[in-house]
Order: sequence, then C-alpha cells, then structure tokens
Amino acid sequence: MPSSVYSKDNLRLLKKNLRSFWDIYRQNTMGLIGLCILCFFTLLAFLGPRLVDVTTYVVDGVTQTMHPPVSGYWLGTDNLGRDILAGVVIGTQVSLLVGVAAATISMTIGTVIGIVAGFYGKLADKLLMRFTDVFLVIPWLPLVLAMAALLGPSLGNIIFVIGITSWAGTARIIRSQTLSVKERPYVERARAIGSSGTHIMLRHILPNVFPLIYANTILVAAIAILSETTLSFLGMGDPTRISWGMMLHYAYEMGAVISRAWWWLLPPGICVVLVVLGFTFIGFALDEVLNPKLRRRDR
Amino acid sequence: MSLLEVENLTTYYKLKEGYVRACENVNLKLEKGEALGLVGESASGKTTAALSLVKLLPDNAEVRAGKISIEGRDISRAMEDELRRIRWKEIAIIFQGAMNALNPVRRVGDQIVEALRIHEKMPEKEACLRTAELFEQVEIDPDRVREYPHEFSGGMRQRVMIAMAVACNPKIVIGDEPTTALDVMVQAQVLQLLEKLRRELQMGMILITHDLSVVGETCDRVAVMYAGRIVETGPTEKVFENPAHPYTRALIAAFPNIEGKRYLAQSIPGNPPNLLNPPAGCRFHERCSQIIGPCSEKDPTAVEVSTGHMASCHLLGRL
Amino acid sequence: MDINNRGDEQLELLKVSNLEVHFAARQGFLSSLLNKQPKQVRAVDGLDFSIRKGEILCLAGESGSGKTTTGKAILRLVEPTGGEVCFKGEDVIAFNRQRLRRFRQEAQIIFQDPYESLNPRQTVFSTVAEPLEVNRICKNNEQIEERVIEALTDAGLSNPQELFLRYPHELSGGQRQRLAIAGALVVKPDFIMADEPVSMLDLSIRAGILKLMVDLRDQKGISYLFITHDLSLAWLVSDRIAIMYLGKIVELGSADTVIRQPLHPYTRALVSVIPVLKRVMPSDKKLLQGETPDPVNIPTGCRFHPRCPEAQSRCREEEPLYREVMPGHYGACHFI
Amino acid sequence: MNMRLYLLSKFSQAVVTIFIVLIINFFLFRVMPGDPVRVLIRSPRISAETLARLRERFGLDESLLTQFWVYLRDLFTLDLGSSFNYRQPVLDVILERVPATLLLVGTATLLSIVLGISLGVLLAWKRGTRIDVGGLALSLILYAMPTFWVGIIMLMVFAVYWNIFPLWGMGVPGAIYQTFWAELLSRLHHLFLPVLTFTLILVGEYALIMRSSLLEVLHEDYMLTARAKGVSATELLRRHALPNALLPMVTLIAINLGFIIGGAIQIETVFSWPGLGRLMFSALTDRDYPVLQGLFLFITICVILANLGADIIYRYIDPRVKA
Repeated sequence: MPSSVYSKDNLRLLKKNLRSFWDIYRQNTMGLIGLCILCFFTLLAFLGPRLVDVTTYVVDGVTQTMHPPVSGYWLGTDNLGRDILAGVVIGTQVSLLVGVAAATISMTIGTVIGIVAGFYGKLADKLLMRFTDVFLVIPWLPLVLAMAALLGPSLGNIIFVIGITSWAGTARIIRSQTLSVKERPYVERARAIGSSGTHIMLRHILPNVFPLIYANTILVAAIAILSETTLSFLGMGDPTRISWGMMLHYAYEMGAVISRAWWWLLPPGICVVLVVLGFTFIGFALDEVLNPKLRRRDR
Repeated sequence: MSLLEVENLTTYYKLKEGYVRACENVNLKLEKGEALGLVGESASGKTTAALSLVKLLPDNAEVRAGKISIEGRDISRAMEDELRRIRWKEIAIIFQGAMNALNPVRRVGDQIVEALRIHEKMPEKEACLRTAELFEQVEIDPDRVREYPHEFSGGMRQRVMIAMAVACNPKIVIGDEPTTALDVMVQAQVLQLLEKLRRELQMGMILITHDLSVVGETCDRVAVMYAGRIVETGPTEKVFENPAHPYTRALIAAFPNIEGKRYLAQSIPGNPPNLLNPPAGCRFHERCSQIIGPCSEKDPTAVEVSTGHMASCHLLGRL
Repeated sequence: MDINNRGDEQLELLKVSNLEVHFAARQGFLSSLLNKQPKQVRAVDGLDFSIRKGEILCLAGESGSGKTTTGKAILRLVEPTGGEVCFKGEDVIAFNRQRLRRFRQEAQIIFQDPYESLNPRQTVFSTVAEPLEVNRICKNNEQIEERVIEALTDAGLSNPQELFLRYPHELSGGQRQRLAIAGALVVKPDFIMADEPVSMLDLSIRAGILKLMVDLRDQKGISYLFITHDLSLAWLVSDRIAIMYLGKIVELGSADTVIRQPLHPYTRALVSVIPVLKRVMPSDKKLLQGETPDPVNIPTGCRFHPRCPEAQSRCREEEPLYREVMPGHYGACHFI
Repeated sequence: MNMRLYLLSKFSQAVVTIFIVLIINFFLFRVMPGDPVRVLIRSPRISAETLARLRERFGLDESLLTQFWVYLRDLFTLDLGSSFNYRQPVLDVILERVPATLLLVGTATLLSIVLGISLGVLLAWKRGTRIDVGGLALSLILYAMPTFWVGIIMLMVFAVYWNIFPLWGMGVPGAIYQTFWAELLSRLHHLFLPVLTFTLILVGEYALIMRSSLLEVLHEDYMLTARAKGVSATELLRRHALPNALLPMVTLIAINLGFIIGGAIQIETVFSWPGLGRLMFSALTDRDYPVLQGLFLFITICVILANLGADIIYRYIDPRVKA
C-alpha cells in the first residue's frame, strides 16, 4: 500500500521547488549582488548596534562638532558632535522597517483589488479600475506630503501614507495577469470539474499571479524607502526616530552644504542608494527568474 | 550545377548547459524550378537548417561547418554586406506568418516597396506600381496596399507575405510552415497559389513543414529530418511509396489515408532525444523497433536505395 | 487495429435539440448609452444531434464554425441561449448547482493544447487529484492516491508514482496530454468532450493518444464528442461525423458515408482538400473562394450560398431545412 | 470604435477622474483628524468665540453636503480661496509660479527623454556587451538615488567646492541686466544645475524602459522578416524597431508626469527655484492650507489632462487602434 502523499511529500515538494528556484536564481548576477547588499544591511540592522558603539550618537558637549572623519569617529561628527557612523547604523532599522511594512500594505491592497477586479470583472472591475486610475494619475508626492502634513509626523503615519498611496501600479499589473490567467484552459478545466470560484482563485489564479506579486512587492519596497527618505528630508519625518532621511534633513538644514561637511551628507545617501539598489536588483532578478518568457518553439 | 547545394551544414546553439546540436551534417540539393520538402517534427532542426543558409539565426547560434553554394558560387563565407544582398534577392523566406511576420505599424505596401527599393534600386513610384502588380498576382485587391496588417485576415496576410517574397524574383523561396495555423480551405488556397507562382516564375522552393501531406501534394523531392539530421531524402513518390528509414515508415504509417482502410497505426514509442546530449550512434535507435548491433555505436552513412533516393540506416547496409 | 463502427446499442446518452448560443458582440459603454442595438454573434444557431452510449461523434469544421462553443454549451461551460440538452434523459439546462456538479463528474472535457490546459504550478498528483478533492469523492487520502494511480495507469503513464511530484513543464508533449486525460478519467466519466486533443502534437505521438481514447471507449464504454478541424482524423476515429458551417450542421452521417459520399457542397469541398500522400494537381481540388465570414454578419438564406459553387437564386432567400436525406444521413441543402 | 466615440469616452473618463480628485481634495482637508478650523488657522490659543465666528465665516457650521456644494461652486468660478501667507487669491499665487516650473520641468523632461531614449536604444542594440552592462548599472544607480540628495551633492560640488554655479535662485536678486544676452546668460547659468540634476534623475528610468521595450521588439517575428529582406542594420533600427518600441513610451512618459512633479518639489526646494514645487514646500512648512489644497488640485488636473493628451496622441500614432 502506498503511503500518503500528503504528509511526507509536501516537504519533499517544497525542497524541490526551492532547489529549482535557487538553481536558476543563482545564475543571475544582478540578483546575487542584490541579495548580498540586502543581507549586509539586514545584518547591520540587527547586529549593528552591538558592533558599533551607538551610544556615541548623543549630544555630550564634549565631542568636537562638525569634525571630519578621525579615528574613533570613522565617519566624523555632526553639528552637535554626534557620531555619524552610529547614526547611519541606527537609521538602517527605520529604513528597512518602512520598506518592508509599507510594501506589505501596498501589496495587500494592490493584490486584493487587482484579483477581485480581474476575476469578477463587469461592474466591480469598472469601478475598481476607475478608482485605481485616480491613484495612478494623482501626482504622488504632493498627495503624500499633504496626507503626512495633515496626519502629523510619526513613523506609523509615514508607513501608512506610503502604503496606501503606492498600490495602484501593483493593482493594475495583478489585474491584467489575473485576466490572462482566467482565460487559460486550466481554469476552464477547473470549472468543468465543478470547482467553486473561491477554489479557482486560491488554487489556480493566485499561484500563477504570485511570481508577479513577489517581484512587484520588492520593487515597491525600494520605492517606499526612497519615499521615506524624501518625506523626512522635506520635514515630514518622525522627529523622535533617527533615519537616513532625517539625518539628511538635519544636515541640509544646518548648512552642511556650505560648511563642506561631505562626511555628513554622503554616508546616509549612499546607504539609501545601496539599499534601494539591493531591492531593485532582487526585484528585477525575480521578474526574470519567475516569469521566463516562452522559449521559441522550433529551433 | 545545381541551383542550391548544401554540404555538411552544422549549426549549434550555445546554452549555459552546453551546445544544442540542432542541425548536423545536413546535405541538400535544389534544382531550378524544383520544390523540395523539408519535413520533420517540432525541434527537429528544419527551421535552423533553412535559416542557416542566409545566417538569420539568433545570437546564440553558431554555424560550425558547411558549404552553401548558389549556382556554384560559395556563399558560406559571405560577410554581412554580401549576405544582405543575397537575402531576398536570391533567397526569400515566407515565414509562418499568422500575425507577427509583418510589421504592425507599417502599411503592407510600404513593406513590399522597401524590399524593391533595397534590391532593385527602384524609384518610389515604380516600386508602388510593381507592388500593385504583385497584389494582383496573389489575388488581392491592389487598392489594399495602403492598409495595415491587422486589417487583413490570416490567409490574406499570408498572401501579402508571398507577394513580398516574390517581389524581387528570387531564385529560391523558402516557405517556413507557410500554411500552419490557417484553416484547411485557406491552406489549400495558399498552397495552390505558391505552386502557381513557382511554375510561372521558375523558382526553386524549399517547403519546411511538419505536415507530410503538404509535401506529398506539392513537392518534387522530400528530405526527412529527425533530431537534427536528415535521415532520408529522395523523389517524393519514391520516398512515400517505398520509405527506407524506419522513422519515415512510421510517420507514413501514422498518416490517415482516407482512400485506404480505417486503421490506427502504432505510435512511435518514446520521445525525440534531447539535443543537448544526443545518444551515440543513430539518433533514432532508442525509439526504433528494428535495432541491430551498430545502431547504438556508429553513425549510419547515407546509402542509395534507388536512383536519387538516399537513406541513413544501418539496416540498409545489411541488404 | 481495426476500428469497427460502434454505438449500435440504441441507448441515447446525449441528445441535443435546437441548441443555440448567441452572444452580444462586445461593445463600448458609450455606444450602449447611445442606444445602438448590440450586434448578435450567432456562434451556435440551432443544432440537433445525439450521441449514443459508447459512440464517438465528431464535430468537424473550420475555425469560426462554432464547434468548440457547441461542446462547451453541452457541458454548460457556456450558457446556451436556447434549445435543449438531454443527458441520460435528464434536462441539463434545468440542472441546479448540485446536480450540475454531479453532471460534471459524468461529463468531462479534454482541451486542445496540453501546454495550456494544465496549471503550470500544479504537480501531476494534484492535477489528477483535484477533481476528487473538489467533489469530495474519496473518504481518505489513501483512496485518493489509489484513484490517482489508477487514472494515470489507465491513461498509459507507467510508473505513475514517480511522476507525482513533477510539474507539467517537466513532461513531454505526449505525457502532458495523457496527464490531461488522466485528469478526466479519475472521476470515471461516461462522456468526454475532446476539443482538438491532438492538433498540437507531433504526428508520431498523435497515434498513441488517439489509440488510447478509442481503447477507453472499448473498455469503459466512454462516449466522445470529438471536435476537430481535420477531416481525415475525424474519419479515422469517429463513428459518425457532423460538419458544421457558421453555427449550423450542414451534414451528418456515418464517418464512411460523409467522407466517401458527401452530399453537401461544403462537405464535398472540404473532402476534396483532405490531404493524401500523393501528388495532386491543383486543378483537381474544388477550392472554395474566400474565407468563412464573421458570425456577426451571417448571410441570408443558406448561409453557405456566397461561397457555394452551385448556388442559385433560391439559396439566397430561403434557408434550407436540415433533414434526413437517407436513413441516418442528414443534410441541409436545397439540392440534395 | 470610431474616433469621435473614442475621444468622447476618453474625455468623459478624464472628467470622472477629475471629479473623484475633487472629492478626495475636499475630504482630505476636512475629514483628517483635528478641527479643520484649528488646522486652517494653526493658532492653538484661540478663543471659543473667535472659533465659532471663523467656523461661520468658512461655512464650517453647515452640513458637509452644503460645504461640498459651496466648494464646487467656488471652483467653477475659479475661486480657490486666499492664501494665509501671501494675502492673495490662491490662483494668483499659483499662476505666478507656473512659468518658472514650466521652464525647469520642460527643459529637463525634454533633455531626459532624448538622452534616455538614445541611451536605451544604445543599450538594447549592444545587449549583452560591456556597454550594456555598464549602462544598465548606471541607469539603475541613477534610478535608485534620492532626487534631493543628488541636488545637494551637485550644489556642494559645483557651487561650494568649485564655485562655478550659483547656489540658488533663478537669477541674481535685484540685478538689472544691460542686454538681453546678459540676462539670458545669467538665467542659463542659474538653470544649469537644477536641470542637470533633474535630467540625471529622469534619464535612468527612461533608458531602462526604452531598453526593455526595444529588446521586446527586437525579438518579434517581423524583425526577422525585415532582416531576411536584406534591410541594413541602421534601417532595421530606424524603420522597423523604433516605431514599434517608441509607442509604449508615449503612455509611460505621461504616467511618469506625477513622478516628475515629485522631483520638481525636491529640486526646487534644494535649489530655491521659485516655482510651484518650492511653493508647495513652503506652504507645507507654513501650514498654508488653502495654497496646499489649490496646488494639489491644480497639479493633479494638469497631470490628468496630460494623460488625456497622451491617450489621444497614442490613438493617432498607433495604426492598430484606429478602425
């Protein structure tokens, strides 16, 4: 008697899927670089505070202000004598948090709206897509600025505002993919064997839309981090949390440009660029790995 | 001297995992005004072989060897410049055209005029007149030259393709599955048109297809490809009535003949080999019902079964 | 293997009368506001036929003839807009949700393209097991597994357990179509609608799939509605053939008589272009001019008359009756 | 669908979108937490009496529906309220700033489209080579940089360290130019850094989009047909690939306008460019809500109209959608 496939083989299947995914992914140089960058910053976010003396990010009145990098203060100090390296390390957490949290919100809204509009079609589709179009054309930064200004500066509000303003593109992509999956014969077959709408959505549509969701979410995370930086720079950031954007905000406000304090301006900016690049690389790589274009038929 | 002579043409595709040996040691011969059918199943290398003639292959393809000559002139070492002059002027191709072989944002007439202007150096006006003439030749209303491809039906689009192919009076026309994806009746119309033009213009034609009947009805000679190699070639009647290679025999047996008895043939067991790592010896031996000793070790050489009818099978050497 | 005509048991499994499927042509929101009458696409426009138990009926025609829509309407994958479908004496159109679910275990479908009809992210096992799970047919997992193995074996896949965790892209074309067949067999249907099941397959694999389908009919008594554009294939596997043109059956009869003594001018034209492995002079073929018109603008009278070589003035005005011309041989033309 | 019907439907869609934006704009500034009057007046110490009077003056004691009606009525007479800061009608404040922004955004957009498309074409044409890899990396890095940060770095390098470009503004304040040429030169001098920054920011994305659009086209069957016809490489690109690859760019550029506006806010802030973006930033910091609200509406409607324009252009240039 064969033993049940359900219990023990699911694990084998998962392993097999992961292995075949990794086999393709690791051939993608861009994806690997992105993964390395993100691993580095994730480690920095968790372990950084133990490796670097973050207590030096204080106003102690002892440390020299606006000092270029020296031993002990490897990235120099700001106008209040705080250690910039410590600031950068602390800021990592906020940036990653904003990226992941806002992307999750955006993905959830976008996926639900996209799949519902695509699968049910008709009036639901028309209404939802009109709504999505509005969010797509509204100039994004003015909207976010207005909302952030009205809600007040806090990290939660920033995540919320970025999350609920950045889903429109995702919804469009998910909808068009849902529409195309819906027309495939295997969905018709599922209907022909008596499956319900929910079953079809969960078993057939969602798994085939998922690759797009992954890739898209990661790209949205990159945009969310950029947005947080921009918002903070424009003075809408959370003054109680230190983030790369806030550091740049203070630097700009306190005349780092005129004072030629490049050590204050460069490190947070470079960190933003690296993290955004990391996410973007992974997003592009996933897009390539998970959605292989159909190969040509006859060679 | 033949119109076209191809010797030992070998083309590989480079992949990360290695080389796909898509087409190996292909020998072909085409006389003036003759139609040759190149038959094979999907991925048997027939399109690769044809596109190798004028080097229209994807970037990862490498033509490893082969001598190609048109009327005795060797073009296998031609540079891009010379190849450009050969393309369409001497060898024109009709692609499997359903939707995508014509540029969607340019008028069909302009696409034909372009070929005329490149190769015949015709002034615009004359080229337009000639295009209208060509449209009449393929039985389309010449007023439609100013329309876009999406305004034509599938069959009409294929006629446009044909008009474009014969525009410069090429010596050789290659039809790459020209009727696949068309309805049966339209398919017959298109084949009839091709046949008519070939006779009128005395062109040599290579018809690439997976459909034996297309070859049977329109070609003088046939070459059967399997897994990148030509396994049998000869005059169509001889090959179809007296197939020498087990693969050809199986294919012909699988073809429903409405004039005969209703009979479901045995299918060939297994699948075509992976050309990244093809089996040693005869490429067909794993699926063959009559293997003998050398089949799995040695490549079979072509044996002349009767005049002009060659087949590559170890069994034939035994006879 | 010889194929004998079957279906002599007079048990009618499926009876279709006056089946109609009309769609409203797609139209913008604004034009509907501007009160333009939506155009009707008469995809299927009044069909009558029946399928006996263990019979293979072939529905043949060019693209746009409505053959696939007919098949889907019978399974109610497309809702018919008129007519009747009787399955084992019950009215399919009147089925409620529950009965419809049960009906869909009795009547299954196989699609044309095995590359598209299988969910690329579903393993072999879960593809075949899905109908059992959806309909809660089995009591436990062991039973499901048994049924899956049985279905895969019946579909001619040896060592089914080794295939369980494979994905469709890891199978060959022939294996995929066998997998699709297994997915239909697993619920033990009485009737299968096969929509061009071999048209995407290479000739050398085709024969095996056809043989499998005919064998299943012989062993399990499954009836088929076999949809194809290829008349020689239709002749090869089916007991009777129905020829469709623009949503109507123009001729129906036993496979041999339809192919060898076609009555309708359209059938005659189609038969004349059936490929044979012989050199044919182009003039020997009765080629029809033009292409099948759009089902939105169906010609008046006999819908075939604009292309018919034998059309007369009567054909333009009067629609011919579909009638029994000879015993068991139906046709719709004024002149037969 | 014929042309007139198409235009009508696109136009009505735009009208619906604008209407939804009006609603969002109305509620955004009213439903958000906090007493609108307090938010509007931003003075914490205000007597209950004044508060009530102000409420009445702003019509806030009416029902929401009446308020919405009044808001719509005012909009139709182009009355966007008056600014707290400038003591002027909001519309005047906005219109005064439009030329500066148009100059900056227009120049940068045109430059970046031309450069981005050329770079994208080059990368696609040289796909797989070192040029492609390098260009791709460069485009991605440009895409990943925060706009304001690039501006700051530019300022520090060009205006502080090298001191070859002015630190801020559109011209030397109070200067009276002798000749037209002197004025033009000074303007260009001021324009250079902001435009350079803006172009750098935009060019990466356009190059990426163009590259992938062209790569897709290069794999189409009709490209093979054209090659088989003996068309030369440059003609292949110019007459066959580009017309197809440029089509999607029209829509993408229009959609991107919202993003461009975001860039303008940052760049005008960093370079103290007296345009709409800078106005928005100062309205934000000064909590000048009428200006903020008016700007938001103004910009959004501009973007919607630009998208409508792109839809219409697309209709004209793509033969496939014409019927």
